[in-house]
Amino acid sequence: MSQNLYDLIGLLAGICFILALKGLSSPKSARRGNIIGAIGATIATVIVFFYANDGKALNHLPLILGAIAFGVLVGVPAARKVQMTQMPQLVALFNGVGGGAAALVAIVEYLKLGDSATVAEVVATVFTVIVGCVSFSGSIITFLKLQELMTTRPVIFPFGRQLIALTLLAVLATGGWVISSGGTAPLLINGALSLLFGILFVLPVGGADVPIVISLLNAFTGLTVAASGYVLQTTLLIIAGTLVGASGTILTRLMAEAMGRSLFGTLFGAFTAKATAATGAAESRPVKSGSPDDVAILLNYAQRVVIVPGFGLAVAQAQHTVRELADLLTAKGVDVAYGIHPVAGRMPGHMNVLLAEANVPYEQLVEMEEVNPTFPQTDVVLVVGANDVVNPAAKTTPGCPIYGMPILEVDKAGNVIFLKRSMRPGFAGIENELLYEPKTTLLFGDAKDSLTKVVSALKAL
Amino acid sequence: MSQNLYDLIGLLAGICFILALKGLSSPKSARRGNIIGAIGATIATVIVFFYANDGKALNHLPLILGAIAFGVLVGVPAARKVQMTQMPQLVALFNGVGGGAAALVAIVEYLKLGDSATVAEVVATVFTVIVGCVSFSGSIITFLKLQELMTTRPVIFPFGRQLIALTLLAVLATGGWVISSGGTAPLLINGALSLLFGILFVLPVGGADVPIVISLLNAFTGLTVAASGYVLQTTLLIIAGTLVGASGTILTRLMAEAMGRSLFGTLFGAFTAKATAATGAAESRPVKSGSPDDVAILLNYAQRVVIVPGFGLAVAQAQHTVRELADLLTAKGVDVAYGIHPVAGRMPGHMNVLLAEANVPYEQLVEMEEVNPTFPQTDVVLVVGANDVVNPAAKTTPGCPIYGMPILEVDKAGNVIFLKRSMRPGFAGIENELLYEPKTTLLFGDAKDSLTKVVSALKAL
Amino acid sequence: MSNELALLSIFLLSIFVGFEVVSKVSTTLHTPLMSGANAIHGVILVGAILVADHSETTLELTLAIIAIVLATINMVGGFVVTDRMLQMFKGKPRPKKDSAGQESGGK
Amino acid sequence: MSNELALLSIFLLSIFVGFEVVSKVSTTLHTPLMSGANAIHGVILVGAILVADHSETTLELTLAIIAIVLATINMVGGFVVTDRMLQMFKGKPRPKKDSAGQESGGK
Ligand SMILES: NC(=O)c1ccc[n+]([C@@H]2O[C@H](COP(=O)([O-])OP(=O)(O)OC[C@H]3O[C@@H](n4cnc5c(N)ncnc54)[C@H](OP(=O)(O)O)[C@@H]3O)[C@@H](O)[C@H]2O)c1
Ligand SMILES: NC(=O)c1ccc[n+]([C@@H]2O[C@H](COP(=O)([O-])OP(=O)(O)OC[C@H]3O[C@@H](n4cnc5c(N)ncnc54)[C@H](OP(=O)(O)O)[C@@H]3O)[C@@H](O)[C@H]2O)c1
Repeated sequence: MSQNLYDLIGLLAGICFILALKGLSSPKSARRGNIIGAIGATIATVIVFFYANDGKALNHLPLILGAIAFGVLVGVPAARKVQMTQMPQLVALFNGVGGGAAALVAIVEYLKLGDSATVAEVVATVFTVIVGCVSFSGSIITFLKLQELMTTRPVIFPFGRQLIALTLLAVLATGGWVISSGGTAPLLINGALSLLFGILFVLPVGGADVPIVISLLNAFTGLTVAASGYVLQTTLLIIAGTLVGASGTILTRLMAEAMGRSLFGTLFGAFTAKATAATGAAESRPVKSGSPDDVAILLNYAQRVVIVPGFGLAVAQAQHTVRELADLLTAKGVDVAYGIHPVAGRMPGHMNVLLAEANVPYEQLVEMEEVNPTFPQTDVVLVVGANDVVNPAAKTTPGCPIYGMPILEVDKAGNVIFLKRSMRPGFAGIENELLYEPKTTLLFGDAKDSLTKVVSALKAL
Repeated sequence: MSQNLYDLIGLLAGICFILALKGLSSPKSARRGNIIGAIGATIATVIVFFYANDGKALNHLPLILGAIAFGVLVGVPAARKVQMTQMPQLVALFNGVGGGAAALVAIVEYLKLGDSATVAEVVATVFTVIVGCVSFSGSIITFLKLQELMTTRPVIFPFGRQLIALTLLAVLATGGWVISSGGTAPLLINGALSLLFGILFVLPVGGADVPIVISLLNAFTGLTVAASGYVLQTTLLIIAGTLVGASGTILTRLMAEAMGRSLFGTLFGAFTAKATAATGAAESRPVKSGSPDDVAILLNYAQRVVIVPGFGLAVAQAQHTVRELADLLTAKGVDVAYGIHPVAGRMPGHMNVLLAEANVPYEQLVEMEEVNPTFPQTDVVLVVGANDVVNPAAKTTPGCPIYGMPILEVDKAGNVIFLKRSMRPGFAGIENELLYEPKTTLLFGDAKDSLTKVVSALKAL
Repeated sequence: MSNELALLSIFLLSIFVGFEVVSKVSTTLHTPLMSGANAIHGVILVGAILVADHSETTLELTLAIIAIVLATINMVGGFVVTDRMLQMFKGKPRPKKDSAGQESGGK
Repeated sequence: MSNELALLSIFLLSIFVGFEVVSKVSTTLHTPLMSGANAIHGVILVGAILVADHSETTLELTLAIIAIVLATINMVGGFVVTDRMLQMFKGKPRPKKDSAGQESGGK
């Protein structure tokens, strides 16, 4: 296949990617967008077989095909079987391996080019290795955090900032070393240091900020792909990588805004903010806990009820039960709405997805900005497995990990009912003062069980 | 200057243009955007002097500089002195000369290349000549229409559609002739036919649709510039031209939507729609005309007044007087708002610009969608020099030139006062039934005079 | 990458940029935007200067010089008239809510 | 136009396209968009195949093959997981007003 034809088809694939991103930014066309992206990627992959070795069969063809088959066998079932609640960490993992792949490609190309590499190519290689490695190790850490294989709290270590700065310096220095004098060993050292930096850089990020970091690393990986595209003189990789880099950057900013965080604060906040919150053995303070019957009575005599779902709803898979309850209340003449916080759950839009699964009518899902003004007129708020997104500490406690995040102001409603299993805090690991308020009733237990009981109690009234 | 450096600076200028368009799409940054665009254009123009003749002074340098100076001397005063009301036709004119320039550049380059031109270059040349000429002659006609040097109504001639189709066919045929056998004469014939086609194509467009056509021709001219960029191997022209072509296409669609027109209907509507409206010597029917005192009394005892400005406000330059009236009414405790139709006047945003000039507070300017639901609660609507934008025919008379355009539904208000000079129709040339309604009062005279009289009468009350 | 392909890529990408940048402009800005875009295609002046420099016959030169005049009028006049329109919009107080909406609308 | 410059132009234009396309996405779609973008950078697979083909030493080949595996997981897994997420959004009735807003928000 001629270089020209190859480039032309590559351009076509690039346009598929643009259309994919365009599609993905509108709910109606999102799925089609994703499919267009997949088509683009397939085209790009298939044609490289006809182009790479001047039209002859590729060297190491069986190995290459085997590796692809293996990748498919690992990737597809993982993507198919993962639970909704675990998708964010899977995305993190996929992003990490992409970064790793980019770094490896750069290293191999560097080995092959040897001394014939131009300065620009070496610079691009070093960039790819550094950023790819950071993305790889950083994503692994975010994966571990989200999978709760390690603590979701910010990991703060003594002289943390200094250590991170020092590592970064070392990364840059070894990078400069590769550029000035070349050689494989320096590049590998550079890569190793970058891996270390990725770990150190993500460790102090608080759990709630992890999605932002995934998005940032995602954008980074995009840039490494663009840089690889330059070294390999493949326009498609430049277009695709740059698209992801640019859109990822914007997306990261948008996500940070939705969570009320500054990007800088997200990344470096842990060391600067004093950890004033989340301390004190407040767990021994008294709380008011109620029975399913108490809750049913409260709900039955309410004029207006707002249901606030959170991560616990997903864990308990209680979306169908909550809908049953809502329908029952509506039938009884109660005005019911769902108050949806943009970052409730473990991924943006998590609650929408979950409730859509239970066929909750879309009109009942009210976004934060719209539902907040209605809380003073709301009699009962039913908080189903949410915690951080209703935690007033976000407004009252400067320095706590969620400070500044806009929340659902359920404390303005007449009564608040929490369905949760224990007094344990939510994702951000901080105490929720609202649980101790006199207007709050706690119904302990798995959300699905509790809801089922409430439904029966309501029917019996 | 090396080709590389030239291309690099050209790329920079291209980015200036992107930023210019980005800026222009947001009110806050619009002016800065325009300035960035001007900077980009200046950079592009200056560097070509260092690049064109391999760094030596350009051939015919004095002539070139003289021509530029002459262009500046013509263009700047025209742009400076033109009245607000005449800007649209000036933009049309500027667009036309741009199209003409692109066609001329293509012709000259074709003469120079002679037989050495590749097929692609000839195709691009023919495209530029055709579209540039259409844009030139079409813009001249729109200019004449807007300047009212000719009728603003659709000009319909017998066998119009057939004639237009035939001309288009001839244009394409001569274009094909140039491509297949070359030669200067065919190209010139092709250009002449294109000029004719431009005229025929714009003549049947009704006055109200003229801005849409200007926008379309503007996009066309952009594409010719991109094609010239290909022939001249100048990336900057490709980027700039394509940007204008693409954004102009979208803008045309948006404008058509704002006026409630389909693009196709705009262009070919005149021949298909039966001219059912705008007929009948209805002018002899009785109307209720009032004195300034009558109007003052009506206004004085109103709870809520909506002022609907239109093109007549601009003609009368009555923006300051209307503000005076509004302030007076507000001081008397009347609730006053301005109802702004998106296409009132002769350019989108015309009324905003005009009233902003008179320092009318921005909050008082209410857009169509927001003001329409309030008319049933409005006691008096004061229509100052508007006509088409309040004409119920847009809803009731299929086939009339403005049918389907969303209007300000002033007929739902308690009283409607029209300030106009005569019973003549507005821009679209169609009768306004509302003038004959019992709830309507007409105050004849120049809007500024009438308003001044109403203000004095009000003060005297 | 061949020259033709590079130009094609640039062309296609520019289409997307042009589409996306303008796709959410508010009605109020339609006219200035049209006028500003109109001024931008005045850079055909660059092309006119290039062909004027190359011109060999009087015919070529005459046409090229006319093109320069026309393109200059387009470009300079376009930017000036756009600026005049936009001057009117500048510095007027806008209500918070509305300006926020327009801000996000223009990004 | 030199090759480097063409690539630079493509790079810069792609930045604008990427910025603009995504700049107004609704919160609901943040996760699928991130995941979709993530899948797209899986095309590094193309690069991995190219270097695998060129590989001469065992070290090179090993690394390249690992890269292929990782890139494939990234790409294929990414598209599948995105599709799964988006399935949830599909076919749900939406109120007129809201869907119109999201429509224009995503253009
Ligand atoms: N949406 C995103 O993009 C995203 C991504 C990552 C992180 N985050 C962060 O995640 C948090 C989301 O807030 P959130 O309020 O939704 O969740 P949360 O703060 O993590 O609280 C979840 C609550 O659900 C309860 N719960 C867990 N399993 C349950 C079950 N089976 N039955 C009943 N209750 C159960 C937990 O209490 P018990 O253990 O006592 O039952 C916990 O209080 C925020 O901090 C956000 O920043 C969001
Ligand atoms: N905004 C745009 O982008 C744009 C561009 C081009 C065309 N258009 C079209 O222009 C029209 C705009 O509607 P419109 O209602 O604003 O204007 P219009 O329909 O043209 O009506 C203007 C009215 O003002 C009156 N008038 C003129 N000079 C006056 C003066 N000195 N004092 C008092 N009255 C005066 C005229 O009546 P007398 O002559 O009896 O006084 C006429 O009835 C629409 O058809 C629109 O589609 C709009």
